[in-house]
Parts: sequence; structure tokens; C-alpha cells
Amino acid sequence: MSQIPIPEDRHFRPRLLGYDPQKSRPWLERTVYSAYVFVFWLIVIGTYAGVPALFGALGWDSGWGFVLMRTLQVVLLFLLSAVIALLLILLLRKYLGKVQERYGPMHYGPAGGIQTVFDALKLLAKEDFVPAAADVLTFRLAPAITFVASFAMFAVIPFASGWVLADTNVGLIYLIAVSTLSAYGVLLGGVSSGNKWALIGALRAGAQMVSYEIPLALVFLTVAVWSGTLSLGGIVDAQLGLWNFLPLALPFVLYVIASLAELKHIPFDFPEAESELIAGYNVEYSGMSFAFFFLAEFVELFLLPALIVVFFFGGWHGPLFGLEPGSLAAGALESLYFTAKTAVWVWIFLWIRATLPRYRDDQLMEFAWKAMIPLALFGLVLAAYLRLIWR
Amino acid sequence: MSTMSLEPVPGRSDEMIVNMGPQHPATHGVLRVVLGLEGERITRAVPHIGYLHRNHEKIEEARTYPMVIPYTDRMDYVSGTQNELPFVLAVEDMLGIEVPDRAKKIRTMFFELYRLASHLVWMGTAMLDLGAISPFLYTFWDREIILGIVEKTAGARMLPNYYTFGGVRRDVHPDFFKDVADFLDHMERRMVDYEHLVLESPVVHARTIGVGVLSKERAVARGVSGPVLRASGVAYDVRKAFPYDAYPDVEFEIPTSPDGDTYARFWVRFQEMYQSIRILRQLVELTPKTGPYKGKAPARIKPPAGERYRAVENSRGELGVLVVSDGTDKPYRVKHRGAAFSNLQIVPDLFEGAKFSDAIAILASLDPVFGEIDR
Amino acid sequence: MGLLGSDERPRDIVLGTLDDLINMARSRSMWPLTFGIACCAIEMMATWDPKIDADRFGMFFRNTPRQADVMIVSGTVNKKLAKRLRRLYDQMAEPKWVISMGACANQGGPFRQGYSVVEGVDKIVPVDVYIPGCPPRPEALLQALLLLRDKIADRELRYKKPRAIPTDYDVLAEPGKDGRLPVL
Amino acid sequence: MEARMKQERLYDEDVYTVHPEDYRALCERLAGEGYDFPRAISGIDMGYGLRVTLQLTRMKDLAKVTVRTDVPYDNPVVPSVTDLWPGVEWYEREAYDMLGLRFEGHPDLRRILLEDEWALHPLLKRYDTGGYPVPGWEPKPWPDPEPWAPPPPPEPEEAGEADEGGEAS
Repeated sequence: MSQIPIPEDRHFRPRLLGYDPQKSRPWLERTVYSAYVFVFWLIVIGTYAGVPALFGALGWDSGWGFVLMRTLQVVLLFLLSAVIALLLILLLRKYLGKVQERYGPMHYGPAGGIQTVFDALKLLAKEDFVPAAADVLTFRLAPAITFVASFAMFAVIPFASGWVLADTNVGLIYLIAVSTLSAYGVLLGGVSSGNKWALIGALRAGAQMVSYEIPLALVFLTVAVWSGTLSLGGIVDAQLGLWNFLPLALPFVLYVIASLAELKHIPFDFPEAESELIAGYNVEYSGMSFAFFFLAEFVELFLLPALIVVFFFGGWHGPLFGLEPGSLAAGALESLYFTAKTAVWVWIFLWIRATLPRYRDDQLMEFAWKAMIPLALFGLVLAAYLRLIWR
Repeated sequence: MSTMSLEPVPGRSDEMIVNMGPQHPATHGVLRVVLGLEGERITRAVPHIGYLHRNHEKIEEARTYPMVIPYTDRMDYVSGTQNELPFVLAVEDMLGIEVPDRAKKIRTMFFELYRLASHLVWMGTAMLDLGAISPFLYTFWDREIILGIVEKTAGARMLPNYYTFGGVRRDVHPDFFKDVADFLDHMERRMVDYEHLVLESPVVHARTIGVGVLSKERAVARGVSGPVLRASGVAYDVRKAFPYDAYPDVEFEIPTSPDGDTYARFWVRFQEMYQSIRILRQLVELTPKTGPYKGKAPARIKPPAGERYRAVENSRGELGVLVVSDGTDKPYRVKHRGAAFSNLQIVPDLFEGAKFSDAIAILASLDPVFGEIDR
Repeated sequence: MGLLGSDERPRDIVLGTLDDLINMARSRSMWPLTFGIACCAIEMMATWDPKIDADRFGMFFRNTPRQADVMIVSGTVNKKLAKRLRRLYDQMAEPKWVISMGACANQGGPFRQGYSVVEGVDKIVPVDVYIPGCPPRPEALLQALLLLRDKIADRELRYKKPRAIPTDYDVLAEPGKDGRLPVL
Repeated sequence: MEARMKQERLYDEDVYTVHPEDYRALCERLAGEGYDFPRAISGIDMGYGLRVTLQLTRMKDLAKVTVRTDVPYDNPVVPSVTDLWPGVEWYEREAYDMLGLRFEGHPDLRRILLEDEWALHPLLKRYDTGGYPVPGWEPKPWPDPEPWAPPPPPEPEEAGEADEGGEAS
């Protein structure tokens, strides 16, 4: 008869049957995740410094060579997004385990390190089912739209000074356009599934989108007004002395809330709402189609915190220890700062996910229309006024 | 109304008929509710039960009296021994068996331990329905401790078949009282966390306050009992109204709330957990450490012809049983009065007009268990 | 279940290795369907609690049958539920497995003689692993899941000729012996 | 009504056994007396007919009462009391499902636990546990005196005591 220990304090660790608690091996976990982050960092350096340097050395940086270079960068970014998704899913599960007094995945790979690789492989080989009631073309297209929309946001994310695929001067407008697109994928996927739960999920996604997009756009506008530019690199540069979250405290808070809504993240995960809508918009998706929704969700879980960092926390800024700005070493260090700041925000999002229940969908809409939009407008006016008298 | 599902109303194209269950994560088992949805608002709701109908009442007629007890266990499977007690009490009444005082107290301790276990399961699953994952894991870990205590004595975790006519089947494990006392210390600390997680959470407030209001008169007329009834302001508790076992010997209160909404039902269950801890604290002190655990019962249980209704207050309300005996060693008829069965009847009342998300919260606050509803 | 949907063992060394890899991935990422039926469902939930924590082995619940790999039949299946259970099984995407948890799902358990109970869930869906007990302890379910993992990953077990799978509900639709009334 | 009603005290409950025609009238009287909490309606196969047992509690003073009535197999019709106590709705449906008792005036009388297609009322004693007919089962003759016949008039010297006991309501 197994005896359950009566724990001495509130925050005890469970004793597993037949498993040594030492097996959790925190040093191993740290090593594995550091390795993942290292791979991530290497890909970033390779994409933004390695590939241009290589092509520059070969003299292929114009004409078709340029096209080839950009293509290679995009392929590397795709790899990066896969690494992000695999790492974040694993981190989410391990972190939920930590919060919930258990271990989380730990048996496959060192410290559970290749668990998500197995998951991805399994989904790859699983039957990709199209229901009879579905609209096949839209049903197939929807995950792709969602994923491409999330992935396209990478184009304007500055990982370090100058390390950006397209440092366009309409970066913010591009972001608004592209981030809204990902909701279309959810909407189309839900509607085309021919399932009522998916339909409700899609309708919720649509209703949610029109609610949070307006405060989100207003916050974008505030940041643009404050920084005097629409380019993301310019926004980061404008924060050299003072990070935006201090003068723009109100838009910052609104932006975090709206990001949670855009991510379809607890406490605003209404389109998915597992305990209400079974799986919401992706209820009929299996195999790889589902994996793409999953992938897009976790890529966004990286990108939206990254945007918080870009807009409010000085992007890649950090002490350079005398490194020459613009050099490879400085770029690598800056991208590390950027990643670290983003990681803190990812962790905050995971923390919210592990802790909070879910609001009701109309409560978000009410909050968005009655509180967030007026507050965002107020923040915009305030930022414009401050900008007039200060800068 | 069709027999199996809702028919669309002619001319109403804005209503969507949705079938929720039997496999739905928020139905706590195999409930099926056919909903008419107008956007997010529920216009009509027809619950369908019976997906776990296991012919309890028929098969119990073909079993001898002691053999019925394990079957009763499997009704409200979350609250273990609580189901055995009404049947045991009814047969004891019919036979006139005297139960020793110590046996009564041990029974009551198990009864309250399982109430805590059941409310813990409720809290975890209700929070899961509201979207929070972590409380589920915390409550199940605490429940494991209770089941460990029960297992040491009764030999089984969930469905221990521990009560018998005249007392309990075997004496408690020597560690029992210490284990319970330790567990209560632990539980009191954990309750602080649970209050933070559940009762004080602003998200829970937003989801539950003013949602699914059940009026006092409606609750009584619908035969609702247990925490759901007490959350509507009726201080009806079988433990006080028709005391059984050791309940006359202990002090406890009946928490009631006048609000009748989903939050009130959450709150009342929380207060019941505090009362359970209080009862168990008293019983750890009051129960003699040694002594008889079983009264004198005949070797062959053959109650005289007649019938007897006995009820207990289990985790969900008044769990009753009507035992009809024809003088043989098998009951002529065993009719279970399910608390969750009665409570579930208010589903159409509370669902209609509510939002779909509210319906999930309301269902979580009713805490149905389908072993007992479908029997 | 082979890589390309056939039950033949691939002869090719590349395909064979890939097949092994895919099946290893499948065995290490089994997502059960959230489908609690009766008493066993509580113990099934307890298998994911901090004490046992089946999530260590990469298993977590999916609510929709399309995304689930394993159906854990956790409780008594009666004739009313049987059609829905079979429908859920049909809705699951290939490859899929079934664990019959507890005496009721195995053969009807204590309710075996009753009029409403299906005497064994293997009359409706093909079962891979049976767990005895009423209800089985969470440890037993974990062991069953690990047995299933080995079964999926193991070549010899995987390519054994599968038991005949009932494809329709005729078991339930039979009008019944001597005067028993049709149940469907 | 009084002529066809047996009243007794069983443990802590008042038990009324009435003719099916008087069942509804008695229930209305009890509702008027403040019995507001319906505990259950149970159907019992008595061998000669079907018995309906309605159990009520009065929340005010926790008085308990049981109402019984017996109906023959060939015409198992009982008036429904769902309008008096909505909480018996599912119990009446269950009794219909399990025993075939038909409650007249019930708003939605259909099977609750078994599927609609079933023709079986499994709790009838003529079926065994598996739902098969019991070989050689015959209904018993209707009891004489009938279940609701009041007990024979007591001996003269005990009449006073019995009258006092019988006044309870």
C-alpha cells in the first residue's frame, strides 16, 4: 500500500512513485534550454549577419544574388519559427509543471528536451482529416493564412540595430495589416469546418478582433506620435535615453492587455476556450493542419512580447561594453539583449496562462469598447501633448 | 418538442441548435444538453441524461443486502462512503440494530473526509471549466492525501465498501487519527491558497456574481438540496434536520447565502469545507481510540417486511434511499433519491437566457455526478 | 499501423527506419481524448495529478477526437452511450488506440448482467490494452499507457495481425434473444 | 376521500395510502398545508399492480409525509403533480421510464434514462435483471382488503386512544 506523505509545508515537491526526485535534475534542464536558446541565437546571427556577410564576400549582393540571399534568410527564419514553437511549447509544459507541483515532460530526451520534436513528428504522420461538411479549399487554406500572417511579422522585427529583413518606413502599418490577417485564418478555419463549435469559435474570434484591434491600433499610433516614425528601428532608436514604458505607461498597459487578446491567450482565449467550445475554431483540424495553428499560436507568443520590447522596452538597447556599434559582436550582443527582454515577457505571459481563469467574451468586448478605446485615445492625446512640450 | 432534440422553430433562422455532450469537457461526465443558441445567448435548453444508466435499482433487487452496499458506492463515485450510509441506516432501522458510539463517530469522520474530497474535486473541475488549469492539480493532490488515509483503513481509494450494518467493516488503522489531524493542518493552510485562487479572484467574480440566480421558492419547489439550496438562502441540511450518526455530538454551522447565484454556490461549498474541517477536528478529539467498531448484527440480514426511507446530507445534497423489504434476504425494491438528480432539474431554468459561457459556470456550480443521476 | 497506412512491414531500409522513427514519435506523444464516463474517469484524472503526472511521458488531454490518439474508455458503457462512443472512435484521426479501463469497460463489471450495459467495450471498438480493477488505480492506468507505448514502438507487436474490428453497430442492433426487446 | 384512505405513522413519517382517484385531491390538500419540498416519487412493482410513492417534506417544521397509491397493470394512470411541485418532473419521467406509469398532465412525459426506442420497462418484476421475461411470472390478485382500506374499527375500549392518534395531519 503506497503511503502518501503528509507534506510539511505548502510548497512541497511531490514524491513520485518509483522515481527519484533527483531525477528532475535542474542543471540538466537549464543546459537543455540554454542549448535551445543558443541554437535560436545562432540562427538569428546567421540570418542577419552571416548570410549577408557570406553573400557580400561572394559578391552576390545585387540582382539575383540579392533575391537568393533574401530567400535564404526567409528559410532560416522559418527554421527559427519552428525552433521557437518547439521551445515555447516545451517551456510552457515545463513551466505549468513547475507551477502545478509536478515535473512536466521529463523522460524523452534530456529533461524532456525532445518531447516536442516527437509531438511534431507525430502530428506530421497523423491523418489530416477533412470533414465532409467542410469547404475543402478554405479549410485547407486557413491554417496557412494564420501561419503566414504570424510568420510575416518577422519581416519588420529588428533583432539588433540594422538586423531586420525590411526596415521599411511603414513598419507599423505593415504590422497592423499583417497581425489582423492571422485572425482571418482563424475565422475562415472555423467557418469552413462545417462544425457548430468551430463556427462559434470563429464568430468569437471575429468579435474579439474588432474589439481589440482598435485600441491596439491606437496604441501603435501613440507610439508613432511619440517616436515620430513608423519604422520599428526608428522607434527603438528613439528610446535611446528613456524607454517608452515610462512616458507611455497607459498605452503600455493597454497594449499588454490587447496583446493577450490578440494572442487568444488566457484570460481572453475565447475562440479556443477548451472547456467551453471543446477546441473552438480548430475543433475539426487534425494532423499537420492543426500543427500549423499550434505553430502560429506559439510563434505569436514570441512575436507579441517581442513587439512589447520593441515599443516600450528599448528593443535591443543595452550596455555594449565598448563594442563598436554595427559590428558583428555588437549585433550579437544586442540580439541577445533583445531575446532576453522578450523572454521575460514570454515568461509573464506563461505565468498569466498558468494562473488565471477565463473572462467571458462579452466582458472583453465591453472592456475594450468602454474602457480601452477611451483610455487609448486619452493616452494618444497625452502623448501628443507631452511630445509638444517636451521634445 | 421532439423526443430526442430540439426542433428548429419555423421562421427563426437566427437560432442555432447545438448539441453539447455527452463528450464535452465541461459536462462532468456524460450529460448531453441540446441548446438553442442565439449568438451567445441560450434560448432553449433540453438536458438528456441516461448515458451512464447502469441498472442500479434493478440489479440491487437481485443482490442480498450486504451485496448492495458496493453498488451504492458506485453511484456518487466522487464521494465514496457517503452513498453507503442511507442504505445502511435504513436497514439498521428496519432491523433495529444498535450502532456503537465509536462506530458512529468513525463513520462520520469518513463521511466528512469524503465531503472534503468531493468538494476538492468540484473546485478543481469548476476552475477548469472557468479556464484555470492549476487549481485542478492542487486540489487533486490534496484529494490524494485523503484517499491515502482512507486506503490505509478501508483498503480501497475511491469506492471502499467500508460501512456495514451496525458499524464499519474493520477498525481504523492505528495511524488514522494522527493522519487526519496532520491532514487537517495541511488543509487549513491550503484553504488560504484556495481562497486566493477561487473566491478572491476578480476573474471568478466577473464570471459568477449575478450569474444563474436561483430564487429560494424555485429552489425548494424544484426539490433542489445541498449547497445549491443553501446558496439560495434555505438552511436545510439533513445533518441538522434529521441528525444521524455522530452529528448530534458535534458543533457545526449551516452556511447559507441569500444571493442564489453561481458565486454563492461557490462560497457555500467553501464554507462547507471549513465546517468539515471543524467537524473532523472535533471528532479527532471525541472519538475513542479503541473500542467496538461494529454493533451486533444478525449473520443473515433479513429485514421484516416493510419500507423505510432514510436520507443523509452528502456532498451534493439530500441523498435518500427507499428500501422496501418483503422479508427475504434480498431487497424487494431499492429506490435512490439522488441529490444531483434533483439538482440537475434546474438546468433548463438556469440556462435559458444565460450566455453560453455562463452556462458552463452554472453547470460547474451545480456539481453533477452522473453515476448518481443516471444510476 | 505503418507509415504509409498499410499494415505490411516495409522492406526498404530507409522506409523501415523512418517507420520506426515515426512510430517512436507516436508512442512518445500519445494524446488521450477527454472522455470521462464513470468512476474510472476520476482515477483517470488522478493519473494526471501531481502524484503520477502522466504528462511526464508527453501525454496530455485533447478535447476534440480529431486531435486525440488514444481513447481511454473509463467506465461503464451502456447501450445508449455505445453509439456515441463508437462515433467518437470513428471521428478520431488515424492512427488511434483504445484503452479499456476498469472492469466495466472490460466486460461489464458488477453491472454485467444488467439490461442496459454493454458487456465489454471491445464489442464496439477494438481495444489495445485492458486494465483490470474497479476502479483501477492511477498507477495501473499509467502502466497501461506505457504498455501501449511499447506496443506502438515495438516492431513485432506492431505488425501482429490485428483482431477483427467490428465496423458497425450490429452487436447492439441485434433484436435480442427470446423476447428481449430491441435496444436500438 | 376519507373512506378510501389509510393513514398510519411509520417511523417519523405520516403515510397516507389513497385510491388513485383521490391521489390528486390529497396532494392538493398537502400542498395547501405547506408541504413544499418534494423528495422523490418512486414507482414500485407490487406484484398485483404498480405503486406510486410520493415523499414530501415541509421546510417550515421539517414534517415528513408519504403518499401512496396503487394502480393496476393494465391501466397504470396516475395524475401528475408537477404543477404542485415542479421538482417531481424528472422523478415522474423516471417512473414512466422504469415502470410504465403514465402521469396524466405531465408536461413532457417521455423516457429519461433509456432511449426512446426501447419498449422495455425494466423495473417491472416480470422482467429479470437482464430484461428477459421471467418464465412463469403471473400477476398476483388484487389485494383484499384494498391497500387504502382503513383499518377495521378498533375495539370499543381502545376507541378513544385511536381517535386521538388518528387526528394527526
